[in-house]
Amino acid sequence: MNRVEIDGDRCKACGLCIDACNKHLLTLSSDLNAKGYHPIEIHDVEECSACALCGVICPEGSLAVYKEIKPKKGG
Amino acid sequence: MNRVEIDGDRCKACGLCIDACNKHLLTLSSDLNAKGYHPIEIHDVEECSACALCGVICPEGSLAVYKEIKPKKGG
Amino acid sequence: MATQDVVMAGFGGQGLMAIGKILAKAAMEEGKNVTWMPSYGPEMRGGTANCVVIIDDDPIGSPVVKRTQAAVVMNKQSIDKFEPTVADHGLLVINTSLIDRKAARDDLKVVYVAANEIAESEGGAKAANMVMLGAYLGVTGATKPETLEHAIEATFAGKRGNLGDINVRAFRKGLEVGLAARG
Amino acid sequence: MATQDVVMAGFGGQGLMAIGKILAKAAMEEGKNVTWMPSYGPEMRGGTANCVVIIDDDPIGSPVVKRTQAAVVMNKQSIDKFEPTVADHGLLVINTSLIDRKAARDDLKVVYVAANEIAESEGGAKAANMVMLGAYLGVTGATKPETLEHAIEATFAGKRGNLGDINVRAFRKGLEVGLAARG
Amino acid sequence: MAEQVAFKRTSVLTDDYFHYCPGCTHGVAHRLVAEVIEEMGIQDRTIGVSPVGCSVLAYNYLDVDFVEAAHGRAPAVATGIRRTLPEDRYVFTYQGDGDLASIGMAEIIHAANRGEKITVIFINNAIYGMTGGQMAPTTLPGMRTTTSPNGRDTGLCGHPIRMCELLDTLVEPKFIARGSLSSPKLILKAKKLLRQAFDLQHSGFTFVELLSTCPTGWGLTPDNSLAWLERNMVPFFPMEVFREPGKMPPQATPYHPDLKVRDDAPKAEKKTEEG
Amino acid sequence: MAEQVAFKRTSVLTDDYFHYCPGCTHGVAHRLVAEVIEEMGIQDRTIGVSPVGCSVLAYNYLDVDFVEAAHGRAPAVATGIRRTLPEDRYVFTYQGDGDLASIGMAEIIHAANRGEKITVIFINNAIYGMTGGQMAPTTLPGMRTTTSPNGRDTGLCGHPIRMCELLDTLVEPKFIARGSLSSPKLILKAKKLLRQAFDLQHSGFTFVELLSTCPTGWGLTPDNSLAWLERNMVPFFPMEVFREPGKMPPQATPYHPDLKVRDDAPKAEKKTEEG
Amino acid sequence: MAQRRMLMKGTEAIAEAAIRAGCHHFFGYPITPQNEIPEYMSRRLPQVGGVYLQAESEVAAINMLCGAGAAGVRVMTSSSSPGVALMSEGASYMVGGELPAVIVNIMRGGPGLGDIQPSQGDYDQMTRGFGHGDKHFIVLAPSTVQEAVDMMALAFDLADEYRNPCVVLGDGLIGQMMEPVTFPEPSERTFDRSWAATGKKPGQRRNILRSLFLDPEVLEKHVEKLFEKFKVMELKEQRYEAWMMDDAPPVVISAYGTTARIAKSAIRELRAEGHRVGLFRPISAWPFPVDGLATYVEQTRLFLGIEMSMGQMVEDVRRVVAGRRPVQFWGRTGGMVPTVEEIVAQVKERSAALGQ
Amino acid sequence: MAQRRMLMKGTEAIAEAAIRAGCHHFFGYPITPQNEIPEYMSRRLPQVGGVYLQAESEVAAINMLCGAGAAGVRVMTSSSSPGVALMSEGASYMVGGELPAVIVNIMRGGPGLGDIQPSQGDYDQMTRGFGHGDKHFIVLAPSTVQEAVDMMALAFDLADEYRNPCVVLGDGLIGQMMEPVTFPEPSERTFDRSWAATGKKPGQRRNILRSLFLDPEVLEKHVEKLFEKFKVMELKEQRYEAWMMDDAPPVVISAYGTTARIAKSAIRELRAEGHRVGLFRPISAWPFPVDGLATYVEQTRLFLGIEMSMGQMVEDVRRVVAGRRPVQFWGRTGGMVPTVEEIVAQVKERSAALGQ
Ligand SMILES: Cc1ncc(C[n+]2csc(CCOP(=O)(O)OP(=O)(O)O)c2C)c(N)n1
Ligand SMILES: Cc1ncc(C[n+]2csc(CCOP(=O)(O)OP(=O)(O)O)c2C)c(N)n1
Ligand code: SF4
Ligand code: SF4
Ligand code: SF4
Ligand code: SF4
Ligand code: SF4
Ligand code: SF4
Ligand SMILES: [Mg+2]
Ligand SMILES: [Mg+2]
Repeated sequence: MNRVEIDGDRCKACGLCIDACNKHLLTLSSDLNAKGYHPIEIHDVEECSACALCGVICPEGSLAVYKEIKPKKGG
Repeated sequence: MNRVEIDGDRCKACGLCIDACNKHLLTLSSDLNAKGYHPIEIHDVEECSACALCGVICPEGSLAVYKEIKPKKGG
Repeated sequence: MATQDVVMAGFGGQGLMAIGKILAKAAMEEGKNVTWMPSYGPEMRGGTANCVVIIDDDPIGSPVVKRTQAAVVMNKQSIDKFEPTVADHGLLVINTSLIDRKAARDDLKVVYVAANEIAESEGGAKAANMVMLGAYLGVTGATKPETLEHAIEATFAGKRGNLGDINVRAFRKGLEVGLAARG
Repeated sequence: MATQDVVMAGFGGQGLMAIGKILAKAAMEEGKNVTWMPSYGPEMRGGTANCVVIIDDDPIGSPVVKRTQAAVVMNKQSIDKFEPTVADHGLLVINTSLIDRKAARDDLKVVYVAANEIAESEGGAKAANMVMLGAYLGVTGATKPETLEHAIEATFAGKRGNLGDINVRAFRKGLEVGLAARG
Repeated sequence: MAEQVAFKRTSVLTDDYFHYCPGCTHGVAHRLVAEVIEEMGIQDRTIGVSPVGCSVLAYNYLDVDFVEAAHGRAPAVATGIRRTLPEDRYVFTYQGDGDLASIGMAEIIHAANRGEKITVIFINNAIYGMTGGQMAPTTLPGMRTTTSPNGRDTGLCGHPIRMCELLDTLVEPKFIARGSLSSPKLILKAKKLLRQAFDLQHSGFTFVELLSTCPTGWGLTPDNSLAWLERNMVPFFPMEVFREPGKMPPQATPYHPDLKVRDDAPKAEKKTEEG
Repeated sequence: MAEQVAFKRTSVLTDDYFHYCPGCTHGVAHRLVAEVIEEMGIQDRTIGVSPVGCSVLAYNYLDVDFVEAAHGRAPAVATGIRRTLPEDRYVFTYQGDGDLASIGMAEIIHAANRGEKITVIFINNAIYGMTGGQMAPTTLPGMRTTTSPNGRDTGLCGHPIRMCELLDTLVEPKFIARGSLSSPKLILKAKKLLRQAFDLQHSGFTFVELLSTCPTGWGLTPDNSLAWLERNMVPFFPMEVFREPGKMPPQATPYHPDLKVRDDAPKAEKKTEEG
Repeated sequence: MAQRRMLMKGTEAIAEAAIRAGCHHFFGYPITPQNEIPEYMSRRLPQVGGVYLQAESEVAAINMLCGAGAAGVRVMTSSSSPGVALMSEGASYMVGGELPAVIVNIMRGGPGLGDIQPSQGDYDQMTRGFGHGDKHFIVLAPSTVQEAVDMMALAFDLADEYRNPCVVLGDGLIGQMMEPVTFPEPSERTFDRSWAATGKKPGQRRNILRSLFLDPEVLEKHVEKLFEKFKVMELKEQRYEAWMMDDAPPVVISAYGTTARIAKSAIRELRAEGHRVGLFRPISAWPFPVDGLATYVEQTRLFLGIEMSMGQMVEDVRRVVAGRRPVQFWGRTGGMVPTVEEIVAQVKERSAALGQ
Repeated sequence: MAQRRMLMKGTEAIAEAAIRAGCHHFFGYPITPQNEIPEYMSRRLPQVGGVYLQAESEVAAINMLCGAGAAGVRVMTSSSSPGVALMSEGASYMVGGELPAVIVNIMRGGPGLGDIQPSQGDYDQMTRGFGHGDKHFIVLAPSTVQEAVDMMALAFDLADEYRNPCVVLGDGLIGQMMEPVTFPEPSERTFDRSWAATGKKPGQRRNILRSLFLDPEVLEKHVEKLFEKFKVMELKEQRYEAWMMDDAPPVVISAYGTTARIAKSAIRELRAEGHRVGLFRPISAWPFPVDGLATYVEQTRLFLGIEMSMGQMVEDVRRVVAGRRPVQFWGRTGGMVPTVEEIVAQVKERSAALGQ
């Protein structure tokens, strides 16, 4: 399964990653982080394509994206 | 007759008017002016066409050019 | 009541500066000498900002004071920073909506106000600062409530919508809390 | 000979600065203390420029002097300006090629040198300054002529043509005039 | 489970949290610069010059040696560094539009004109972010700022300055391009521009302008800021590669070979006066 | 004998003798400016701003009110005058290439960009005349000066800057042209450019560059200087009218009309920090 | 209406006061902590038919002042420490060219980029080394917002009277603080402007405004003429406040600007505890109130300079006291503001050492 | 060969001495009367593998110095009064960032454009107000060309030792004068450069050179650290010459730079006529040689400051003499040079008034 790692304390809840994700997997959580922001969280992570658009647009560098390496099909 | 008025004390003997005059009427004189330059002088003034090129190029504004108004020919 | 001084502190954006100005303005209208002095921490936006308001019958010397008679705090950082600097037996007004701890000192008069919730109930969480101002005024009586309401109205006059109303209502709610706490 | 000082003055371009430097250099080679101080009038090019050279066995104080022991003048403006500032019974070296008047003071030792003509006869009117330098040296003996010739040669070493030669010859001609005037 | 990194914070960024406002694309620009430095493996040979502007603290985030410049003077500071350190070093400035296009106009033009072997990263957000949203030379016509409260009046203060176009009239620059930070796609493109600039740095002056947002100064939400940038800034500040190898100015070499002033010319006495 | 004036010294020049070196075309430029002022009958409504450079004493020769600027800052000084005096006044600066294109680069670009209603007369003689012939930003490649003793090395200090071309990237200027003072014909043409600039001054920023000689700094005789100018400067600094009515930049209006930042945008708290 | 009390920030009050003093031209460049001045000007000046123009830099701003000053209008700029440093050359030109203008400096912590907190680190820069050559500027240092307001009109009058730029020197505190102010009625004074460059009237002498005098004898005369003015300023424009000085207190604090207010609070506390302490507050930093201070030297046992700097004005105090009494110094720097408590403690400690 | 005497202009000797002191980087902008320095550098530096770069302005030049200083090389600029004024901001940044460099100022007549004749009108600018904020610069003032030569090596050493820019302050006379000089052997001193920004070595701490410290407590600490250095300078770097002072002359002239030489000639004349007069010549204008001067105060009856200015250094003399003795002043300004005759006359007149 692909994976998005969120550094919640860096997140400033700007919401740019929300718009960037074509799969609409990201939302602001109701938690408050140390700086007083509601950091981003991911839901339905199994739908993540690891396209990394969220990571690319995040101004805080709060996101890391990992892609599962599927065992190669025969041939 | 056309006429060129030379303000000898302004002249710095740069010689630019000499080159500018197509009729080659201007030369440096052997006099010394107050600033220690040999000011320009005109010879064969009767050949002057009053083209004013000398006046136009003179950086010191030392020259004035007057054109004789010939009585109009009949007609 | 020779001198009144108070520090009002919270995140940038919570409107602490604004209520400080309103308080100062009201006191001025009552003929007092006042100073309003802002201070922004070295941090960027989101950091803590505060202002000190001094009200006096006499000309005011220092516009900055190390120990204030009162502190109005609207976030965690501010209570941590300003609780210790309140003068002995002074006043601490705490916004419980955003601060989840009690006062640590026991010499202080402490007023707990759920400012955000109260403001929201009056039509706008943005008016939480007015609730705090009301609470402060209720306890201290630094100015007459009417003067202060006037000052609020003047501040929002000409602004779009019924902001003035909402803010006055929020202020009044806070005032009630303050008056009650005054005992 | 404790101190020698001289002002050398003329139009910019006549090479007064250069002969001042050569004199200073020669004196330095003889182990003296020297200063060479240029001064350009407020006028633009074509205006008068001058330099003051001081030669001393002791460390030199002021590099500028109001009254010099000698003046070497190469144009009209310069004689007008510097004749009055020569010290009593001092020396005035006049370039008669460009100055058509005599010295006005009668306490001075005056040397008249047709510097331009002499220089021209030696192969270059540009060396008129060297003639003047020679004349000055002839009268004063400020340095040994040999040291000075060396200094001239060193100055023109590496320059195109036989400029060094011409200048030395011009200098020698001037020297003769000076020695003769010394009497 | 085997996995590969699709995107990760580069190690050339320090662990410090950015001090920028939420949604400000300064952070994106920082990251791109850091990624390029990492990819090129030049962290130990890179010296950054920080400006005065919101990015004044850039040295807190980019983990390379840094020198802080006075407001607008980063290109001069970078020149001082470039001209003294060994040639294998990389020197870059990172400047805002107030810093570079207003007070620092002379310094940027002359550094470009001299062909300083540096990379200039120009963050154009059409406003003075740090000082509270005043008008910048790049502020758009009609745009309100704290010192153009009725919108920039071109009748009084002219149109925005386009720095790429201005620098493109000079002979020396080797790379001039404008990109934008307003979408993931454009961000990836912007990174390519930065990489190209750094790659060409040792051949001459390289310049990358990045259109950037200032949600705070603009009074817009972060997402609206991106949209506003694309709608309003891009038309006036077109994204183009103005200069790159193979795209050099035609006017580079038209001078006459016989340029030497002749030695035998009658030299006037050296000038002595001035005001 | 009846006669008519073919050429006469304009009365807008004072009687003072120029302090310029023999053959220096600063004198020609002065005269042209004076003639234009005379022709337009604006002597009592004209304020000149003199630079620091050989022409620092321009106020001695041009018989109009004058303000002296610090080196390079004439456009700023002219701005101060222009923005305070009644609109019917004419304000011009007269600046050398060191003054305008080196130290004064920021001021000239910004005055042009703001569209200051002034006329800038730019005397480009490719050298610092007044201070004794040092390299200017406009010094030609290979040209020797007292600070480029082996000739300008473009590898070290780049190519000359072309000011007209640079300013022509800006939206506001209404007139930009380059002429030359190297022959009577070109002098007459130069005067036309000056006249056009003054005529257009009240519509916006106007700029006339005049290629000029510096016999002293170049180490050439006056006549050789004219020839040298035409042979070496003109190819690099082409004589052109870059901008005039009917020849305005295509890029003047491409911005999107919807520029106003929305009032209802969530305003972040006013910024408070800076470096 | 001019008499109504209004609650205003120091910066905005300064701007409004300038406009009411007839200054309708502002050229400046943003810098914290004085941005409210240009921002206010950008809103207000168009309303009164004036001109707000954001310069491309402080260098350009001061030169725009040259132009506007030369054209004969009231004009001002404002900035903060590093920005003011960039104005050095232009300011010297203005003195040389005898051009009036008002320059406001709201000081911040230095040197270099420093920080944006209040400071008094530019006393030396403004009173001594602001630009090159022989020259002076009147430097006025307000202590309250009301005083700042009153000072703006005075500053423009002084600039016009002496045809010399005049500096108003505030610290970040006075810039950011709000206080009630009333605006004075505009003064009726008028000034000769026939020297201005506005276009040569036919038949009249031209006006040339310049500082270049290539002949040193002429330049010397010019400088001597300027110094005639400076001498008059030194005679007529010394300003100060002596506070709590009537009972000849043994300890006198010298402080200016906001620091002086803090000192006042400290003195109140000290007096409440029985310590006799007074305050000497220069209002004009240049000309330093030499004569005023001199009258207090004999009666005083100890002078204590307090500044938001490492000790700059205290050198002027030392100059006047001239060794007759000890002059000590205590200050905070880098944007730190002295507190009442600290001053009280300093005074007590030092009085104790004095054997009081 | 280093020992050969050469006849050199002050400006060129300064340039050559800098190169021999290991300064291979020069950034500057032409201005009279110091153009021979950049011109010389443009010829010589390429020969030694160094870099001469003409900056676009003095503002750019000082910031290039920042960069080169930060990169850890010996670097200098030179200029004259108005050009130096433009360096104010950058100079303050260099102090704040602790960046070494040498700044040469060959002063000319001011204020404003003034003229290009010799002057000492920038004493205040260089010793007090050169830029904003709390800061100092060591300022060395040579009196002979040889001393200027020796001072260049010293200036670079001081700059490196204290990591602070160092100023060499000359007047137009010393710049234009030719005198014989010998160049000293280059010193063997080496300085730590590990703080320079040359590229972060793997595993090592980075180097960040800056003057911004947004937290005022941190900035205050930083400034206090700088002032530790300044205190050491005040202890160790006071330099002066006391000339003809052994017989405790009643009249002491204080003068620096070329003016001091002219004073020496005058003193020789005066002594020849039986007037006992001595000279106190500060070699370091900052730190002013307070301790040296103090030792002469008691024995002296009259101090006479002489400067090519309207009286700037004399204020420092007054500060030290502190009212114990009269301190008078006489000077020329605007590019006028005092003559021996004038000084002699001044001294005679004033001694007479003293009842000598
Ligand atoms: C000499 C000087 N002038 C002015 C300032 C104040 N100042 C700090 S940052 C800044 C402008 C910042 O705008 P920009 O360069 O566009 O950067 P941004 O904050 O938008 O990224 C100004 C004017 C200063 N620090 N120094
Ligand atoms: C701030 C400052 N820097 C430098 C100078 C010295 N300076 C006077 S004129 C000049 C350059 C003149 O060159 P340019 O502008 O080309 O005019 P030109 O003499 O060639 O006509 C310089 C550098 C100065 N007066 N002020
Ligand atoms: S990697 Fe792509 S799909 Fe996954 S959360 Fe990020 S933007 Fe959405
Ligand atoms: S883009 Fe980054 S900072 Fe913004 S909400 Fe997403 S994770 Fe948070
Ligand atoms: S007017 Fe023409 S023809 Fe006559 S002298 Fe002049 S250039 Fe020659
Ligand atoms: S052009 Fe003018 S200055 Fe030159 S030689 Fe002719 S008259 Fe004389
Ligand atoms: S003010 Fe603007 S540029 Fe600065 S950090 Fe905030 S959003 Fe970014
Ligand atoms: S130096 Fe050059 S520009 Fe200056 S007056 Fe002489 S020739 Fe003309
Ligand atoms: Mg910006
Ligand atoms: Mg030029």
